[in-house]
Amino acid sequence: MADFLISRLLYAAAVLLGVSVAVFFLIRIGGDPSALFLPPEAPVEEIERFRRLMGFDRPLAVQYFDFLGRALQGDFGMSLRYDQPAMKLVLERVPATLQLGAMALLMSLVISIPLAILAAAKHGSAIDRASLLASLLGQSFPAFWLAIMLILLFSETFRLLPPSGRGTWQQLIMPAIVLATYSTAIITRLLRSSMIEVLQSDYVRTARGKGVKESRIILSHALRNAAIPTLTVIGLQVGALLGGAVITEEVFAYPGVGRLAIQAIANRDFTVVQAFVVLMAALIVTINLLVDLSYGLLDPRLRKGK
Amino acid sequence: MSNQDLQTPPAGDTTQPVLSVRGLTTSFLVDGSWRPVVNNLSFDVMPGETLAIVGESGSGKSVTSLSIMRLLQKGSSRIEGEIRLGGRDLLALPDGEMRHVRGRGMAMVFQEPMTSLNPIFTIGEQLVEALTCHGEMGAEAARKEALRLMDKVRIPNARARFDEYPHQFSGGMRQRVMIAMALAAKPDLLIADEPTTALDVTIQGQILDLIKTLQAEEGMSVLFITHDMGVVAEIADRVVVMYRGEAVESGPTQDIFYDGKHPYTRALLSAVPRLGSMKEQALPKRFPVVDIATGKSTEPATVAGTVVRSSRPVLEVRNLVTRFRTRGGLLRRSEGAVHAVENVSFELFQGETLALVGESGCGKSTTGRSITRLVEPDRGKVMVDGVDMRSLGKRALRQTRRNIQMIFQDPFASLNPRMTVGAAIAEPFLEHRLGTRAEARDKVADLLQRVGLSPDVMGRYPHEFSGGQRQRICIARALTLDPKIIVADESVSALDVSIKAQVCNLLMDLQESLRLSYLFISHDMAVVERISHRVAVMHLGEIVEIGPRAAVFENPQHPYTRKLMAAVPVPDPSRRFISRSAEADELKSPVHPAGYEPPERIYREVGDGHFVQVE
Amino acid sequence: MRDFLKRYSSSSLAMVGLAIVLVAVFAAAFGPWLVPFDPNTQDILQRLKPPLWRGTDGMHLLGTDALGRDIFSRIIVGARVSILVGVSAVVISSIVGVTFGLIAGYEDKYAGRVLMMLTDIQLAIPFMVLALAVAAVVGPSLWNIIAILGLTNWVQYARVVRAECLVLREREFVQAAHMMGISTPHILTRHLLPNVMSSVIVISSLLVAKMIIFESSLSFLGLGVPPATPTWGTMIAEGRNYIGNAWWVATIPGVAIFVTVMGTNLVGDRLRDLLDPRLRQVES
Amino acid sequence: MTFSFKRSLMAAAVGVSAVTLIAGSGLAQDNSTVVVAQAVDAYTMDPAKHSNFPTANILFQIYDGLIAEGENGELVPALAESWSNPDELTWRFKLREGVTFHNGEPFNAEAVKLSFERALDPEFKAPYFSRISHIKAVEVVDEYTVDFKTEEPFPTMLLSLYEASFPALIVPPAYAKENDGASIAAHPVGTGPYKFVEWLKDERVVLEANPDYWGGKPAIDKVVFRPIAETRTRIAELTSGGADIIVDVPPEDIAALDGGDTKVSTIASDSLYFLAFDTTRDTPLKDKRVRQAINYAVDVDAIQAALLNGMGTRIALTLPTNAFAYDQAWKPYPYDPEKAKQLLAEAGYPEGFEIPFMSRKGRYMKDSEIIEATAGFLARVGIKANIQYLEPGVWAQVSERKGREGITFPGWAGRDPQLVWAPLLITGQYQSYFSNPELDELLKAGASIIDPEERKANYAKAAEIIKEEAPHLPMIQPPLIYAIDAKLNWTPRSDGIIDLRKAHF
Repeated sequence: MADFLISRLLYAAAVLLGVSVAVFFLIRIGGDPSALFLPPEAPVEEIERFRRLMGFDRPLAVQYFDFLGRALQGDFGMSLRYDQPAMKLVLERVPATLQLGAMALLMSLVISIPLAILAAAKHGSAIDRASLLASLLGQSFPAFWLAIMLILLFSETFRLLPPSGRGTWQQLIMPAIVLATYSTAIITRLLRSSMIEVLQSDYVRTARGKGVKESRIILSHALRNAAIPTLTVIGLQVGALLGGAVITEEVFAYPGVGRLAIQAIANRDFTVVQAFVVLMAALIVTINLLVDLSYGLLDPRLRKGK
Repeated sequence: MSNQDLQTPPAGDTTQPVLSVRGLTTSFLVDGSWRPVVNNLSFDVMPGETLAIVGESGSGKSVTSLSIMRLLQKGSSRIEGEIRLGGRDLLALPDGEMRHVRGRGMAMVFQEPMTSLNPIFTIGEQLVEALTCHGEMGAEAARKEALRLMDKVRIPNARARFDEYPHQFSGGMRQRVMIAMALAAKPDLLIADEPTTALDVTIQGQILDLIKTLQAEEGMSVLFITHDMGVVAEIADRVVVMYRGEAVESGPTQDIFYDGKHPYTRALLSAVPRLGSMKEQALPKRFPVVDIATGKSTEPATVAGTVVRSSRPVLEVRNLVTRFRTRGGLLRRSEGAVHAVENVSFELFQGETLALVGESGCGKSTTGRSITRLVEPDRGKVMVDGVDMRSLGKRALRQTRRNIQMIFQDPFASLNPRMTVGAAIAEPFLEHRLGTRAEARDKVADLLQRVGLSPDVMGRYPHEFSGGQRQRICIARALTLDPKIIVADESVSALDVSIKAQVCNLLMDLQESLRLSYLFISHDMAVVERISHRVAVMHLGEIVEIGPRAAVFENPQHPYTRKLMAAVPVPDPSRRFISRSAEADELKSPVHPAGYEPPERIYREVGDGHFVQVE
Repeated sequence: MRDFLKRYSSSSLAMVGLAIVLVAVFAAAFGPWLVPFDPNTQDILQRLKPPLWRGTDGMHLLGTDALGRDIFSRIIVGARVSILVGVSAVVISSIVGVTFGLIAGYEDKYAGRVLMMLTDIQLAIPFMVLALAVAAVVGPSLWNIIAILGLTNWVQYARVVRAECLVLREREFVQAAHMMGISTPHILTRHLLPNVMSSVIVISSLLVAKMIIFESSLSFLGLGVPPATPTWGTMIAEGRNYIGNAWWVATIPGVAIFVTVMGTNLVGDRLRDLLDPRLRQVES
Repeated sequence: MTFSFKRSLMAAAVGVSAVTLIAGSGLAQDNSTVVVAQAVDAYTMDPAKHSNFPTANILFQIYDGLIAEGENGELVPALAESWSNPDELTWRFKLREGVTFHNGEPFNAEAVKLSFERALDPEFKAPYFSRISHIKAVEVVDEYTVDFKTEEPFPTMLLSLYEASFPALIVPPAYAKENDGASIAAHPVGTGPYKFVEWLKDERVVLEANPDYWGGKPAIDKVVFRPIAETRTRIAELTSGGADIIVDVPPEDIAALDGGDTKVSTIASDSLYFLAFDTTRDTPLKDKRVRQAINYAVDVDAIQAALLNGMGTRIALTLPTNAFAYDQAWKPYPYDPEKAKQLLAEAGYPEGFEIPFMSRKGRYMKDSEIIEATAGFLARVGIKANIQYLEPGVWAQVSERKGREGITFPGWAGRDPQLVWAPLLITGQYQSYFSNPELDELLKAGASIIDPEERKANYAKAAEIIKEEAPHLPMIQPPLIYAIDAKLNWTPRSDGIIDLRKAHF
């Protein structure tokens, strides 16, 4: 078990290193932010001076290893825009995004799991078809459009929900709905089809042959088995949720990392983009690792070290 | 044949049947229309009786069992007719009551022990569930009863294995669990749907004996579904023969075997290889072929002497070793190795068939793959027509492999579904630049004819052919490069008996005309007896006995060989009361810790070219 | 083929999807010759007019936008860009992903492991952020957007194709090909590729839908296709500020995206059910 | 729900208002709090460390400059009570006495000197260095008198100190040095009407009234700045009671927002919408007639009427109408497409030509619509303008290598020709894509004439050349449109700075 964990962690570290290389060079292809940071009338000499002061005039490889050396010690550099440590800025925003993501994931699961179970149990029925159609609808909305429509409806027209910001549970509802729509659709569909497949499996036939109650077959025999492929997708959805948060946070002016990232990209605030991407990558890699580990809990065949 | 004949119980027996099926018709919804797969089937199962339904794939025998259990998918299936269990009309029962009939009234053992147990629950939990799900037993009592059942089906060390998961059990052990589960609620009727098909022959024997023993102990009736006439002969009191969804014949087992009336029954029986039928016969012999329409049968012909022992062998294997390292942990250290092939040596002459026999996991397939270098062996020497296979580089290997070709087990997986059969057969010809496209066409046409197919099928795709036809196509493809040796890896095992006989005959025809050498890998002893000149028995990666076919079959020396021979079910109802031990002995494992070297083996020559490993 | 069509058409929802897709493809192909107005001709005196507005120059079926351009014409012509972006990006993704997947699935020693690590790296970077960063750097031209979308969405192909190859490679027809001395490139292209194509088609049909949404999202964030080529995404982005007083400007292109994406999804779903039901397992 | 509302009363207020919203009671507003919603969050709390207007809006409530803008746009004393020019190279300021910073540090000449020396230090990397770079030295004359020294006469010193308010805001010198400047960047301390409470990045900046403000305690107790990028969301926030002042309202929404619980407040801004033509490369734009033709071809009045609801101020030349030397008698080119076609034909382009049209998008209100409408007008005279929207970073890089091609929509602001024409038109200037030696001389002279009348005359001559040469298509001084809580009393300023000193309910 420990061996397995260590090798997975080493791999994760390698992936993170790859991510850091990718993001570092990618955002620098377009040049540095000196001209953007200074006001429009700043003369060229001024920009050059600033560039030298920031060290942007050095070869990229040198800058990368400088970055890597510092990053390994936890120093991701100073944000150009905020003049504060980049990682600190990102970490400050993480709780907000996690809260939003968790709320969205919770919504997804609360809706999709019972819906999928019902649809699979009544495969071919009206409920089943309705669930398919609903998840299809959920997959077909552009998130930002849904967000605008919700604001128009619930904030402007009915004045039921505050359209932006963070702090109260009401402010969490609309962004979470927008964020949850796609994952709910995906998870419902996937769990439904896995359930249907499992319900046709030999061991479910065995259980029926024993005379086990249908409800027990669905909730006990089928659900846990169907959860295994679904879990992978839920793991991937976490990444998608974090990605989707970028747009959602922007529309609802929600102070999370996604919004920080968008602005950092627009402002060429390298250090913040780097800190953000590396942190997100670490989060995604960790979640996938946890998903891998949890397979063992669900599926005894995958338990290691026995 | 009228239904009346089928329903009549044995004369003088006035007891009520346990199961009575009348006019059963089961249809499936296919692309919007109902297509019947079982048609107007009627039969009875009497108390304490074993009724076998026998038929080849697609005959509707499994659908029959699932119809009786009402386990078919609702919505896409339709069951008509009457099914009475102990007098109750099952088709009229509401779902809730039917649930209680399943398990208590009748129980079922399925074909696939590997997938029929829920992988995420322990064996104990699944047994306990079978005991408690009808609400008659508490958890503690159920646990005790489950352990008793595990003992009853002879699962060794039941208490310790109670909390293990299915994947920690072998196939045979899982099937014992399935049987224990079926026995849980003491059903009147046990339906066993091909319960031994997926198992090795020695395990099959154990399971059959277990079912017989338990039937005697519990006094239940058994509805046994199988395609194997050998198994039928061993277990059934009466037989129903099914063909394309209909019962074509039924009657007591003896009558069916010795006095089968329907041509299909006779075709089925004539195609069944009978172990021991080749006594005093030195050369391979073709199978008799029965025409199902007319019932006429052709006399089998012996294969002419093809073996050329004068020149050097076309294939020489010396001390071949193939191990699969199991890796784990940090830096993927080697933790141990599966000793799949251990110190295997033999030779194969032109025109000769050498059979490699043994049970699953014994290393016979890996031996075939190591010789062709589909798997890289660790040690040893493989000489193909004087060329050392193991010394070859990639390019030279491609050339040398023209001499040695393979035919695989699964005819459905052996052909690229996206390639016409013509293209598949021509591909090696063109790839090796042996001629123009026109020449390739001619070659393909010629080969198709040789394997008994029309050259017109060239443009068709594999899914348009039956399993037997596909295997013929595979044989044609293997012949494209004019090989000297063909490694036939379980090439006929997946085929229905009647088809199996034809393909075997084809192989023998080709050997006669093309002087081919076969390395015939099979677990099917009866086929091996017919087709081979020499036989090598493998066990745990090693050859334990090798010699001329007649010598090995008629005078087996190694204990393992004897056990193997004894386990083969023979289609001879007169032998059915010979019982083997129902005790379980599981196969030993060929997995050893890293660094393990097996002891030196010594072989003793017990007859002319007949060698036995000294224990 | 006929049999396939028959099975396809047995689902009425799938037929609705097909009809939607055909209409969209038709609009994309012949749009410029169908529209009542030039999609870029402005008349700022007739701006923000509601649907069915009878203007000086004729009927504006779906109204006009902030610059007085005919929305119906722009929607029709926008279909061309949306579908071009969706299809081209999918073609790029599939080529990259299938190549990676084939190689990684066939040769899982070194090249395969490196490629799989690349997919993990790609997966670990939130897509939107990656796309934004690249779009910000290379500038938002039509082909840049296509390239960005194409090069950031290949992972699913690589994973599925690899998984299938790992299985196929052990299948007997591939082993037989080895035995017959078929070269590796031929095994990859003749034996493995055709057998993963049904998965590729299924993923592609579902990914086209996603790409249309992605394109509109990039447009929304101001990094979409430049003007003069109307896209549904930019139409929403430009119209969103008028939604309070001219709802149609942003709502209609939103509905267009929604309907098209749903149609594509319906078709993709049906294809998956028919061609490759196992693929449910790998959806992400 | 594990998160808490604690710490800030504001959060509670928002929560309460949200709850009451659910109850359907409509607007429920705490009368002592003003919430301002603008597009972006503050960059920093250090006034000299940014070049960003929304940040300035926040810091302007905390800090004072020496000079401020009066109600009618005139320059009035703030921390400086009066000023004079002892010589051409010296500006002398008499400072207000008895003012202290929020942390108790005294405001005096030393504070002024050190504030400027801090921002002028190259190592400090002040983004707006260029605005104050003319100041060569700040000298303490006595406790409440300072001298600003320049190397050349510097007539726009007052504008520079006021308008460039960012690095010219006065910081407490001792505190500004704390933690190498990190303290002031996180927790600002000034002399202004509001004291800093907290800054939750991308969420809100909270300020509270400074009871000891030298100009008197402000009427509003608490000010909150919230960053909301989406225009729609800002409007929704105002209408649902979550904000009291929102910026950048689209003209189309004025009708809906002006009335009931909300009202609209607009003013013509100092900024300028105009097209600039690249005459440095060999394109048709090198020809004066082509540039004039473009001036004739675009119906700016129609654009203003349609896209800006007629708001804003039409400009005749690229200079705000309230700028120094702007002459109301100046007239723009009239809309005359026939004349434009004729000029194009004369210049040798009877069939028109293709030309790039570069801009950013979303940088200014309605910029993309105006650009596309303009391209529409150009298309009518045969000029095919290929619009390219550049992402801000790319725009900056393109600008840095003087790479703006064809027609551009750069946007500019400044209330003096020296601040507008000099950088945009003098040959070789970073922002200039035009060259005319005669104009160069006039503009350079204007930079150092102290006498206002003489300066005006000088710029009048320059204006003639600019009109004739048409290096730009001057368009509009766009309006600043705010929507506010109907009960709030607050007036916007033309420079776009939000000043809450006099706001009250």
